[in-house]
Amino acid sequence: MRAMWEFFFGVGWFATLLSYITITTAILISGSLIMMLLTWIERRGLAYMQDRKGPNRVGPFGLLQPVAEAIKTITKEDITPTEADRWVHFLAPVVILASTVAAFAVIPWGNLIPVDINVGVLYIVAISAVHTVGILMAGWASNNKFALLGGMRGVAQAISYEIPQVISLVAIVMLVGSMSVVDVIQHQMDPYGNILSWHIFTPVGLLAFVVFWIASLAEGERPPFDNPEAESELVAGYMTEYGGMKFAVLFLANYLTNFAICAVTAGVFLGGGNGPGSDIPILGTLLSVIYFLAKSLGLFFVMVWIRGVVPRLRTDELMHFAWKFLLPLALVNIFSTSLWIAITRWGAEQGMGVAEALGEPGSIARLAVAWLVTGVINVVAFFVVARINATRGITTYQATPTAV
Amino acid sequence: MLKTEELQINIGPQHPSTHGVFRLMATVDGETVVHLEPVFGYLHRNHEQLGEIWTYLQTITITDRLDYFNSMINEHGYCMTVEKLAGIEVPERAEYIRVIMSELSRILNHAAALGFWLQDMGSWGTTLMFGFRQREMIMDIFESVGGSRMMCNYMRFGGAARDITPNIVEQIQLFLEGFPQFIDDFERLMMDNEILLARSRNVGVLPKELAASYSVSGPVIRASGIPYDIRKAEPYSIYDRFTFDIPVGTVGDVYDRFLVRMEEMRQSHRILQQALEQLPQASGSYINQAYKAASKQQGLRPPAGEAYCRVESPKGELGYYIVSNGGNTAYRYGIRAPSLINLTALNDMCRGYKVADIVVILGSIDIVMGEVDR
Amino acid sequence: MTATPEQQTTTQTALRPVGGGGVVVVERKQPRQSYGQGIAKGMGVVIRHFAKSFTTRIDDKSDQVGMFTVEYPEERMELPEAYRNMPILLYDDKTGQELCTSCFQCERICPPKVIHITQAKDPNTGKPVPAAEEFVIEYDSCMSCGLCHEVCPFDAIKMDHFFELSTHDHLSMDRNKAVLDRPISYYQAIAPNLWAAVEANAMKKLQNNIKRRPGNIGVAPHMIGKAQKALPTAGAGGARPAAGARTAAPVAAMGKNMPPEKVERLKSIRAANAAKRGGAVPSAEETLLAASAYTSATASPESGLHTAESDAGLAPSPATTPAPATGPVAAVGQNMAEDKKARLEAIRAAKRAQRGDE
Amino acid sequence: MALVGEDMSKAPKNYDNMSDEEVQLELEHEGVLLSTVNKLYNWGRRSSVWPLGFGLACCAIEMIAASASRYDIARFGSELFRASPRQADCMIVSGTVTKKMVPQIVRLYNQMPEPKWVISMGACATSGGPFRDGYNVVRGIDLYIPVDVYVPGCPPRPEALLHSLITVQEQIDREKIKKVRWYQKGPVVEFPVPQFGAKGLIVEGITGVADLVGGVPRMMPFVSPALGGQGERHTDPTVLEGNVPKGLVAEIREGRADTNLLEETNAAAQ
Repeated sequence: MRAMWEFFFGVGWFATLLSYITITTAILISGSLIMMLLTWIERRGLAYMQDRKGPNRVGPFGLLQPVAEAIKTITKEDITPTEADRWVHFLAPVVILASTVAAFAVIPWGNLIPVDINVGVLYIVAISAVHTVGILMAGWASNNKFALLGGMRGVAQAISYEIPQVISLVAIVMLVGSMSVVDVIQHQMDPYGNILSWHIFTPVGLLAFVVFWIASLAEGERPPFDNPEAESELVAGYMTEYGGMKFAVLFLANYLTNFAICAVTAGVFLGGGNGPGSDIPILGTLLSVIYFLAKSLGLFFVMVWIRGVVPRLRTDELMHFAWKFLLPLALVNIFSTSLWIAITRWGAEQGMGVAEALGEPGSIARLAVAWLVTGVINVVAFFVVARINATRGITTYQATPTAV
Repeated sequence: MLKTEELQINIGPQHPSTHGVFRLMATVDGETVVHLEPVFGYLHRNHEQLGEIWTYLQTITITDRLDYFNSMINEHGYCMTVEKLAGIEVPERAEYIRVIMSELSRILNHAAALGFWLQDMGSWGTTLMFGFRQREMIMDIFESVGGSRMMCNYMRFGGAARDITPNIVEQIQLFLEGFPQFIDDFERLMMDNEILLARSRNVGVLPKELAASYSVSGPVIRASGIPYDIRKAEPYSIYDRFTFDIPVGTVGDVYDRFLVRMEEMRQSHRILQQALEQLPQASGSYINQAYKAASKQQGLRPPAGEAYCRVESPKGELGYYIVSNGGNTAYRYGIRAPSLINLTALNDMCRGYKVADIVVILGSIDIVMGEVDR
Repeated sequence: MTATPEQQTTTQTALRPVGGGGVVVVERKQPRQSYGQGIAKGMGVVIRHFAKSFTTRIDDKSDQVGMFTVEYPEERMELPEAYRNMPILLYDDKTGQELCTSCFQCERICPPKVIHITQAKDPNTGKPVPAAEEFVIEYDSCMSCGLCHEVCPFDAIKMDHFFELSTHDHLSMDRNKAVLDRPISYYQAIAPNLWAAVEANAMKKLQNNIKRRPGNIGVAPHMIGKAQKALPTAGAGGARPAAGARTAAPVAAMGKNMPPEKVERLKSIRAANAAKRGGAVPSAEETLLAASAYTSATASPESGLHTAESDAGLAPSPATTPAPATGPVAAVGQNMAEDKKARLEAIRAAKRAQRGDE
Repeated sequence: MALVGEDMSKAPKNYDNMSDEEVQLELEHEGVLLSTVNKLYNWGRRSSVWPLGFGLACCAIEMIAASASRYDIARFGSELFRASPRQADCMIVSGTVTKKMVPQIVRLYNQMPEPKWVISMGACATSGGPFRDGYNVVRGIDLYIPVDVYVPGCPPRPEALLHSLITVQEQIDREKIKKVRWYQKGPVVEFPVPQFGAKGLIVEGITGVADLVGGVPRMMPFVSPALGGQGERHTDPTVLEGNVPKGLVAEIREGRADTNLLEETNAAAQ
């Protein structure tokens, strides 16, 4: 008896397991709550952009709308099309949701982070790529042409946009010198609470942010890159044959992905939970969570805002945009990142002892030079790439009309 | 390009962007359209048959349902045809009322059509909502004039069913005041949008010659560069009294159709301002009194003969052909529906483009199935 | 009004030259100028709409920004007088005499042929009487074209403004005379000007017709026995269908299967409802009198005329809830506890406060 | 039927004949907290009725207008017009149903998961409306699928559509989780998809051509689920007496239809 007691409670592994279970539960619960909040923001925000009210009858200000929807979708009949591949059809939403939830393991909630692994940034990108498999499964198993087209589009899009996404993150990793998410956030920490230390406020970080954000929109299937589920073309894309609870799971996964994107962006470029007072011992943790949520939800509002404006890109244009616009910019950004590092950090070791000797004014001067050089490079690169793309980047094909 | 196995996709009859019940059988190679076969008839509701069974007056009510976006213009064309057949004169004020209503319809139609088109392109509702906001305002005017939002049943042989009151004129003026702001907003919202440019420039090109040989009309042919507008080509009603321009495009693609529609709304606004300025005051009658009773009852019996009249509907040339044998119903009643004729060019517009372009091109033609299938 | 140049210079109204205007070539945006500023511009427009939606509410028709939504069940738009939804029949308030003489004009002109009239016959002589024995309109096929009301020489058939006609029962959409009949005062309330224009003529014709109607023929079914014998005069309609009409409604036996405290609660709910809508609290007696079995067939005279912001005293009826289909339902919740009532009160207060905020 | 045609304006509800349950319902509307699973279930469904994005004709435009800024169906949580029937709860049949379109509509209805509702919007969908004399127009979609709520009007105002949505919500309120079709034992009712043949529509279970092109339908409409219908048609011939019957009314009155049709219909339905 005593031995068993020791085995379970006297040893560390059980406590660790317990804590992991607790944390996972907390993440899952907060994840669904966040998803509900996101749908509410999306629907009310979009409505106000269109001069209307949006859902406002269920609960105060319509806040319980998603709850009602959850109840309804869960109690709906579950249909598997007769001709569908039963198991794949069933597993696809599971795969998509699992991969999305897994990404939450390294997402920092302010100063709180579930797991700090030393390849956190890489992990996020890698695990979110898994959901591409789920999309393809959904598209294939539905045995529906629209679903198949949607699935194919989803895969093509996700694979293409992952490349600029990763390369833009490489710039940040170079700056920080670590792949750990915690390190990335720490790197943006300023002792004086100065927000100017965020990555987004450097020329290098700004360009990386732009590329990463656009690529993430495509990863999260947000407009203008919502081709896999393009309603006006493909009915509901890969979700066409999903109804009831399975659809709810897909819907949930979609919004969780969006939140993960916003959270990562907030962490990598906007300083995560950093803000005035976020380093105070206990209160600071609370504050940092609030800052983090504010930043993420703000980013999500930008997503909604974009959705309210733009039409959808065509699939081939989408590819062109990834390969001919985002990728060159991301590559240029790596170049200017290396310049930035060279100008600001090289010391005696690299033969820049002179600069080091100048002390404080010298480092400020070096920072200014780095700002100027990388800023010019990035801005010029942006305009040049944009112009090249505008004049002959995106193809214009001619129809082949036949005489009547 | 790599050749792959061709796939048949069936778009419609229930599909979010087929503008009604309409089926497109698309043969695609990857996402490139190889062939497109439109199938219609899902909304064939015997319009022409009913027009031969019902009396002339009763038929006005179903012309509303022909192209349900612009019932006023449909009525205008039908009434003109019967008036031509029966030799009815229309008083001055009635003509102005008709033109005002027609041009309001045109604005309504274009605002909603552009909204739908951008919705097809993937813009999530915003443009549609802004377009429908204009529609609602015009609906308010129609409702207080004709009594119904969509199916106004307002025009009568020899004029209109009811006079427009100063109150309504005020309402129209108020609308005209605010309308330019909508155009500005819409332009700023969408005109320079890079995605819209990429999606619409050089997509769905219909060359001049092809457009003419398909005998398409309306904004579609004008976008192809042919300034063909019945209001100018064969001025009916009192359109020769107004100063307005016909916008034409240069390339004939989807983008040109968008620009032409935008410009047409401006021109309609111009016509409306002139019409309100010139509107004869209460001295003028809103209906030809001699025919008021006749058009109220079923008693209208035009002499035997035939008549064809056409009007410029927002979709294109809308023609009515009526043969009378002296009875109180038409002996033969036929319609030249612009949507149907414009739709015939769809295959040539779409071939070689992507699946995503089909819906954009279809949206740019601006069809209404009530008119296509009748 | 043909415009010659000379006239143009002389007349006040500025006439444009005949067939002015030409052809304009639309300006195509050139591709190379774009660096994302187009989307940015669009985002500016949208955020302006977003911000304005919080601050302004549309009141001027020429506005293009600002909240545009009319929250339907609570707020209603003002319907124009000319609005037509479904045809109704008119009868005189005092005598209950219907204006319809069954001249078959409407039946003949109705395009989808939804009107079916049977002419009344004198039971003694067998001769037709200028009144309708039965008058059926198939609401489910009616296209609301308004030709019937345009053609009616006696102004007996008019177009209603009441549009909340949703029903579960297809067969109930055949409306007979009993359901179609409305007092003149009702129509006067929804379309005062239109009625004023035809009133004198219609009432004169009605007087002539009444003389030829023996007994109760031509009297609205529920007015039989209650009608005053006096012939109507022009303007007999009077004001709104006020107390007189209300007492005419049948008093159903109330509270058959309801415990008394529940009845009390209902009364309080209804009172609170009325208070919420800003109307005067009707006495319990009155509300019970006004109850009826079949609501979707009835119209509320004020329903379409005022928005919620307008005069509180004339606030519309809720009409969000037509009577549920009555059927045998199990009795549950026989005795609702007092705490529930208290909770209800608290929630209602909170709701009111929130509504006030919004 | 209605007792009087006049002023019932102040009292849209008959509180007197209400059962206790309905009173309870009324109290819930006023905000008494939900107490049972059933209530929660109904609350969830009534608050998020997703319509099928499905337009047929003129009424579809008013349906879109109902979802546009002024009427804003989103306030009821119904702005998610799903293009795929698998995700939709409520089918709004908005416009004229032609004989060529009926098979597709029935198929779409069958593809929708339970629980599902149908709103027949406008005169055409309810009974053929102004076009009911046309050879190609179906006299009411309720001949093929059961309809929960009918909205008369041509087209109904967007407010009227919103009112029908509210009516559907009230119907949901009255439903019981135990009595919902989907949770009952036995197979879910699939409605036979009619075949559009050369002469007209052929419906399983009805001998001969059920809906001849240019003819009168030889069947009765389905009983609305709201009135207790479980997928059966009106069979009682008494509904044809006194009141004016549906579909056959004009014909019988004008002597165009033979009255044998009624017996035939009844025989076929049994």
